[in-house]
Amino acid sequence: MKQISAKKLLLPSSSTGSISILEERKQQVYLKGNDTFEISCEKKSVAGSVSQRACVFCGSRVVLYPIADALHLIHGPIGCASYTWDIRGALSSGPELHRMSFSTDLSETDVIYGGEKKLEKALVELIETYSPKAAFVYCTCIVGIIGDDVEAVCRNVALKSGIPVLPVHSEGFKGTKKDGYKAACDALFKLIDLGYRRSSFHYPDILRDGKQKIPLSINILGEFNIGGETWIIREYYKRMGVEVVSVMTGDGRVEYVQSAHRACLNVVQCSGALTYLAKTMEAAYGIPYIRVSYFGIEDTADALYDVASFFTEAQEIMERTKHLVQEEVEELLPGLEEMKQDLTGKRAAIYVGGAFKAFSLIKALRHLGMEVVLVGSQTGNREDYELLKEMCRPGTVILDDANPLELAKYVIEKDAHIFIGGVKERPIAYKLGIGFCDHNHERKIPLAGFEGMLNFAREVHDTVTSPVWDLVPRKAGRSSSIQIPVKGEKP
Amino acid sequence: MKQISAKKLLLPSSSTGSISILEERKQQVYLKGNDTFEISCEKKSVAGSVSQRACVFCGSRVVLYPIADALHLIHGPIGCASYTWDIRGALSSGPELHRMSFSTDLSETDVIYGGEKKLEKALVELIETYSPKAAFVYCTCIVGIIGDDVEAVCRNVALKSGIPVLPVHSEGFKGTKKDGYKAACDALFKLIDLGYRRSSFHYPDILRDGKQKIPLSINILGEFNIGGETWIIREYYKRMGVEVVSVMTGDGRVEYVQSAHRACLNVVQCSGALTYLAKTMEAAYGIPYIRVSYFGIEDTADALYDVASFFTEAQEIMERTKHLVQEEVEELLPGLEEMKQDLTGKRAAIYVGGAFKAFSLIKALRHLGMEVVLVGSQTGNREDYELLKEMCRPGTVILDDANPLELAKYVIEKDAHIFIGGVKERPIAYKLGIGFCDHNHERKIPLAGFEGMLNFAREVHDTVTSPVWDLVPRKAGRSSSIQIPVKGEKP
Amino acid sequence: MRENRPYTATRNACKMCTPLGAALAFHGIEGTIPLLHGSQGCSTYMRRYLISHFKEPVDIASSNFSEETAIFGGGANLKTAIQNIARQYNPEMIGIATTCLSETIGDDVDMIIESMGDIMKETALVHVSTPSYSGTHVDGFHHAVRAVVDQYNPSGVKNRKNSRARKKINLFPGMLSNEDLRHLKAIFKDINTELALLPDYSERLEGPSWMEYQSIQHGGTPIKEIQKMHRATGSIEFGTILAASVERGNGSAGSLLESRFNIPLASMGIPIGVKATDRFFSLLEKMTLKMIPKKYKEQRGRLIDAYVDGNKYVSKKRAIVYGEEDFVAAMAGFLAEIGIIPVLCASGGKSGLFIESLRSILPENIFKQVSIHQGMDFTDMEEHARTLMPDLAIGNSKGYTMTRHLDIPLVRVGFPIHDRVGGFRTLHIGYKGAQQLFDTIVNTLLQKRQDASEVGYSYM
Amino acid sequence: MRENRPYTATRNACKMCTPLGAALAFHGIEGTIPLLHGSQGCSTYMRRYLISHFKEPVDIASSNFSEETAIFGGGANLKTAIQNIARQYNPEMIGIATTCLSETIGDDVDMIIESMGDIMKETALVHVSTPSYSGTHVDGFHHAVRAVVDQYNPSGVKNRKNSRARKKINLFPGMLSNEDLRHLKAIFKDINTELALLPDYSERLEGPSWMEYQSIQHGGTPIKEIQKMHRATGSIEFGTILAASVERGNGSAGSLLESRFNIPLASMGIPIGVKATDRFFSLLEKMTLKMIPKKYKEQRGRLIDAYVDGNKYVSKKRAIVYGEEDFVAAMAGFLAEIGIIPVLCASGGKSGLFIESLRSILPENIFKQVSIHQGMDFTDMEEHARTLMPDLAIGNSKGYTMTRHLDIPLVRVGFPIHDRVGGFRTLHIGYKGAQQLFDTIVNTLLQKRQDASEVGYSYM
Repeated sequence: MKQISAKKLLLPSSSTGSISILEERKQQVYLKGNDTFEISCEKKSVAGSVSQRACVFCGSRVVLYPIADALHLIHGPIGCASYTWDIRGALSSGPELHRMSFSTDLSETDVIYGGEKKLEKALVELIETYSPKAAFVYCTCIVGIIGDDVEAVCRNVALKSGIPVLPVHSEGFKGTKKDGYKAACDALFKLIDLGYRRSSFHYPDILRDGKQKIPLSINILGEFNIGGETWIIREYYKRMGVEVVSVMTGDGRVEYVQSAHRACLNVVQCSGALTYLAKTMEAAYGIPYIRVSYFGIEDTADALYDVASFFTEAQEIMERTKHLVQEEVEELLPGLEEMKQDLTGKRAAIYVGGAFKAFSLIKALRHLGMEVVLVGSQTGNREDYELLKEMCRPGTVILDDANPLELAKYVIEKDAHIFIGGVKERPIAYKLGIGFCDHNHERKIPLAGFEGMLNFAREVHDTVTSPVWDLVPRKAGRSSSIQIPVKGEKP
Repeated sequence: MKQISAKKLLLPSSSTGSISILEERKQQVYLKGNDTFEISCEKKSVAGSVSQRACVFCGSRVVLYPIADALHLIHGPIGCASYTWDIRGALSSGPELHRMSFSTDLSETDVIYGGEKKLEKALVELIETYSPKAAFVYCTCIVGIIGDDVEAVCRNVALKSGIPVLPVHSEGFKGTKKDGYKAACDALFKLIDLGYRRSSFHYPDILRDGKQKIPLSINILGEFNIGGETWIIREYYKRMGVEVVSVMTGDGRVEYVQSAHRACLNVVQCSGALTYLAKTMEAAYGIPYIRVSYFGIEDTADALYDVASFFTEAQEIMERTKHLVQEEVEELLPGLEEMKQDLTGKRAAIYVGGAFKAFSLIKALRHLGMEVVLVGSQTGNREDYELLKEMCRPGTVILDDANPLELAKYVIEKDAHIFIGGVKERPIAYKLGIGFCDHNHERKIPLAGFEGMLNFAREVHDTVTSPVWDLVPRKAGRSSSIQIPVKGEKP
Repeated sequence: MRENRPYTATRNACKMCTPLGAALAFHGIEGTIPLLHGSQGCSTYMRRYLISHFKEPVDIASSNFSEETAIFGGGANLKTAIQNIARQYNPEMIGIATTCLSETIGDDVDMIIESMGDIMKETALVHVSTPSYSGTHVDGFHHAVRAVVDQYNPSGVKNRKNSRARKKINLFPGMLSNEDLRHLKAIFKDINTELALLPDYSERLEGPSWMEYQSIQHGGTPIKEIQKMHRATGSIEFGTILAASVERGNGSAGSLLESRFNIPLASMGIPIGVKATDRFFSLLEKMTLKMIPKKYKEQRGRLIDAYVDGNKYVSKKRAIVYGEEDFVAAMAGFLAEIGIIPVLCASGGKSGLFIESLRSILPENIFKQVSIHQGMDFTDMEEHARTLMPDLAIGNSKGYTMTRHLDIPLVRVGFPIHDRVGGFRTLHIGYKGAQQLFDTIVNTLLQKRQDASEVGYSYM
Repeated sequence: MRENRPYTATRNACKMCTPLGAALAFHGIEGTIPLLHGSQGCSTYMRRYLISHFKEPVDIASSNFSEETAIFGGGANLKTAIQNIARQYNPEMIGIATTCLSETIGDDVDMIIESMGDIMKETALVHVSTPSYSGTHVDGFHHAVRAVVDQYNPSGVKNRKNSRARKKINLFPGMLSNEDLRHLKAIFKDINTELALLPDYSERLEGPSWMEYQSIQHGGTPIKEIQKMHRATGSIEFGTILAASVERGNGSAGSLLESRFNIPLASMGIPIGVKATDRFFSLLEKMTLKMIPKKYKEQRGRLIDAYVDGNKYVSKKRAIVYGEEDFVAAMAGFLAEIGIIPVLCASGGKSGLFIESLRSILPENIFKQVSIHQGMDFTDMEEHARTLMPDLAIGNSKGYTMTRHLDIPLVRVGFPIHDRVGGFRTLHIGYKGAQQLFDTIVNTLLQKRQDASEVGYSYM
């Protein structure tokens, strides 16, 4: 058994003192208040590390996944499709084509002789069967090697089928998950621009000129309708009097994506993923964008106020917004207050995909009286880490692209009560007898908006106050010996 | 381990040769073709035997159970109510009050000071809550001893509540299950006679004179709607053009029971249970009765023809009946024929409550190509056994009120493939590795009528052809040693 | 006592009558036939009830009262019955339990038995008084166990305990499942300690198929083991209510051995869950001075890891728990340990000790959220449960109707299980039992969520 | 071959890719870290997939290909990766599995490894070729096992078998559950015979909670045991398809030991059900000359009695069975034994040996009622199942969507179980495994009937 003693892990004055951190990783760990040098993020993961990061394909897949009336065909051997089948809680109010896992399932012969024909045949058959409104073809590692001309196949099938067929250049090795976001944004932009150029799109109940702006309208970018979050947020904007043209890509539909160019403002939620698209749309159609978060009370309120402020031409929007926020917060507070009683002073560790999410989590946890003792992200940039540094109290550990060893080392050291991260972090937290909250895309419960905050608080509360932690060896102070006195025992 | 060797059990020329049969029981076993003396039935079970018979209470309970809008209150300690809660598959098309288990749950104090007050209070409360159309109060053993005046309490509550409240004199020790049937018939007759004397009953869609006969009408007696059998049979009569006034007691309602005196004919199905009521009604209202069985093709057809023949005034009934029987049988035969392939020559053992049911079973099994090697009943009379004797081939064992030892002895000896009996016989059959078919009232599948025959055949077929019998020690020829050769095993 | 039963009548009872428990206990003794002194129906009904749970032959004889018997006394019938059973089964023991009928007419069963002393040389006759109007099946069970221990360990017998002897433990488990009993035997085998487990119906009521008919099935506690109980190192008795009842002066098998022979008695709740099982093993360590085998430590380790992995699926969930008082108390303790609130703890039993037992088992913050009802029937329970927003129910099959009305899932445990197979094989106790209970409860909740979801993800 | 897939694309695959199987197998070896030579996503996805089943940390390292790596070859990355793993984990072995990417660009992994021989003194490097476009996770699993056995038992090594030595058996179980593996170890312990079980992830992927972080969890087949495999009395390999594949000239760990060291190899299907388990015990008796302990005979007796008790609930019921080919074949054999017709046997695997395997396992009258499909995905399966009137489905969690559409219950067995807890604890094999499967299947059918009934009796 390889064990790293918790005591040995006690941080020296510099967080890099422990032998267990790879030399190359030293600059990706920062201990607020102790270290003076800067965190080194946006590096590729080190070969041989067991990173929590995924690949380019993963990035593209998560962004485009919720478009429910599109066909998503993964071009490659079966693995990439198998491991991503129906794993995300992105809900649809209508079609559910996104929940199917389609793959060209390349075999040895295909690899030798090329997969273009198989791809074309697969596409044609699937489009015929499922009548999607568009098709995305995800290129996986091997496609980049065997050199299939996916662009050509897509063009071909688009001509035949009359629907947009868009290649997504998501070969796993061609960068990081962020590059996958970019590839997805490219595909999305192509789709939007097709709509823009065609101008034949009929937006329901509004002027028929396809290129004309829709007044008081926005797109929501980087919101994936996990557990119905899109619906919650849409409802807020509706109550404010703001028209949501398109959500990318929560409860997404090709038709609405294609009309995104008609919105007045892009509201970008997921820090890493969709900013690139917002910038592209700004350049192409002059649509400005703002970055927001819908997680936590403050951030949600800010997100709504920011949008309201944008529409200076309609003062009533701000009035409605104020009313909405007040109403929602009042409903929320008693419940939160009750849970805060149990949670005050409890310690949390955060490790999430994007740094922006980390900001919101820190604020939300503080709202519950909790202390953040560790925070890290897979894809934060320098700017993000600067902000994190500012937000955190001295003694907080800040990590970029951490591996399980590091995560475990610091959560033990910081004696966290709960770990907030993605599904891959769960077993680490649990093995160490620490509560866990999934703040990633596989959860099924909405955590966005005001009601999401209540769900989040409830989940944190449920797990932090569970009695099972009393039994874990780390807490019970014994490995597996049994020394509980016998109650009611006679002589 | 007490084991009685199967070989030792091989019958000598007289079936009473085996030591395992209690001296007192000798005359209740008969081996067709070997013995010359008569079977001695209708005896009380011997003290110390583990009889399959139940008590007076049980007899009353099964007869009255299906009256779904009546309150059934069991007056006694909790056991009698606990063990009879919702155990019978008697369906109701409406109210389901019969499925509740009500008990006065007598305690020590009640036994000492008498249970009358508790009974009255319980009755009043329950009638108030559930608004039953009548109430039956079942007297259990202890009531007979402590001397509660149940009649008086019932009279009292009936006056207060305005509904018939009928004591059922079913003290367990006061006879056999048959006496329980009689007690139930007494209660039923009281109910009918109340209706007759009140004459205020409004029969739907027919003349309002409560005493007038309803033309071309019958009562069905001794049909308990197990798995919906009443509905099957009712449908037949409807197609024949015969009006069913009351079924006693399948899918029973107090209102219909009370109008039973207006029927032209009583059709009695369960041999033991309801004949007494039919005779009583004949004496009181001059309603003739016939005995029928709805089990098996021949008996069902006969039952319908017998009723049709009764109504000589309406020749069209017979025509319709012939048509019905032909239609049903034609639909049935192909399915039966298919199963007969597998069942021909297979051996069956029968042990049921009433002998009449045994007759039907013998015929039905023969229809499937099967051989009956044992037949017995709990409550058959001399006449019944005479008939059984006639029906059976030489070598068939005929038993009255058998105990598990006897049943086991003979089914092993006769190497039966299937045992048909009640739930208490099941484990005996199963322990010996013999298939089993529940032909008692706890089953949930209708076995009556033509479609019931198909269900019966299917159930017999399913179990007789199950592969598990190959594995039982008695068949595999070894107790529990493992000697199956390894297939595909190398060197 | 939080008990406000509005009804005089019992509506769908959550209990059975006293002789049933005695008949079951007698089935756990080798070569024993239970005989009910009363009407034929009692034995037929109870056989049927037990058969539906165990799916095994259950022979219970009856003295078959007739009207004349009731008038002139049951002595003659009882004698005939005993003789007939002896002739037909040749049992080592006949366990005679009285019914309400024979109790009420006042048969002096002990005298009748005594009068048969001469003719019944090979068959012991043990009598237990079980009037069904007094107590429940649980009382019948414990009383029968005590009666047997009493008879085979009379005051006069010499207590040949010697220091050289191997450690030997008497264990009175109460009404556990066959698998529970097997698990207990396996534990003692693993710690290489002799065990007298009484009763033990695990083999008799779950045996293999037969080559030939067996009038009395294999298995059960051997009578010679019962006869040696007064020479044991110590006794263990499961059941907090039983223990409290003993403290109030009611006897139990263990307390009888303690008072008569000074055999130390340790009482504890049924070991359901980690903490209760820890207590059991700790007790075993003390009594036997043997270490807990690695196997059980590993089971414990995996179990706690499973608790952690599943903590969120159960935390703050609300359960109805019902059945025998001791079973409910132990189960409630387990639920509290995994984070489920046993919002309603109900039993048809009426020991008067239920609330105190639960108070001693549950942490204060849980205890105050629990509605506790003794002497409750299923109809009351259902009505009460409607106000409690339960997520699931945990108990025997008899709660099915209630849970169907409440539209919540039922986790079937305890006795009786009449609508599923293998209920008698359910393991409740020990780390492994807790593991299975935990997995079943979590998966039941997951299934409910998954099936109720419009989407129905195949990933959690 | 009954295979008429109308679709070029695979729609909801019933298989995983090759390296996943290798990574799982490597987890069953003590002190081993799997390393995927390819993109970072592969290892992350597979870890996630395995974690969702085992609810345990699953570390799989990656050589993290970049665009440059793909162009200039992965040698440098692989070396760095190996060195980093060695430094961070100090493993006894690194199990290197190639992905489609590194396979396609043609990295000569063996050469790269060889070139590291000098610097990797304490860590063994084992390479298995697992291009994901060839075969399924099952192939990856078997290939990894073979590669490990191959490397640790080279041709030159001396076969020091001597007659005095204790009997020792190599057992290659294939992809079984943790509980299955524990059961196998318990059986060998009970017959007091040494066992080399490869792989054995039962402890590593189901361990207790930790006091401190463990970079490599406890457990797994010790490498020194693997090194001694060529001195065993014999080998057993589970899997009829695996055996048939060996017969066709494909190697397996067992066949390698047989041809290289003349260790007798016995192949048989996974021992699911009475008959298959009988075969296994009979084989053990022959190989070890030891008697089967009473415990197992008792389990067998109870099991058959349970089959009898439940025969009517399962007879002629119609089941869809899917998953790995060998698993489906064994499960179909079990179903046929209890009277259920496996109307559809489907697998994403495509060995070409599936039909023959099923023909050898199933009785003719059952075989002719079975629709058998290799290379099938869940969408085809669902469409096909609609015509077959199934009563239930038996397989991993991935069939949930299908069974939801078909409105039939799913009995979750095999791998992966992503929507329930404790799937890795399911016991499939042996008499006890069959008992649990049988009870679960019967109760699933009973629940379906009871819940669907308008009446919902609480008695069967």
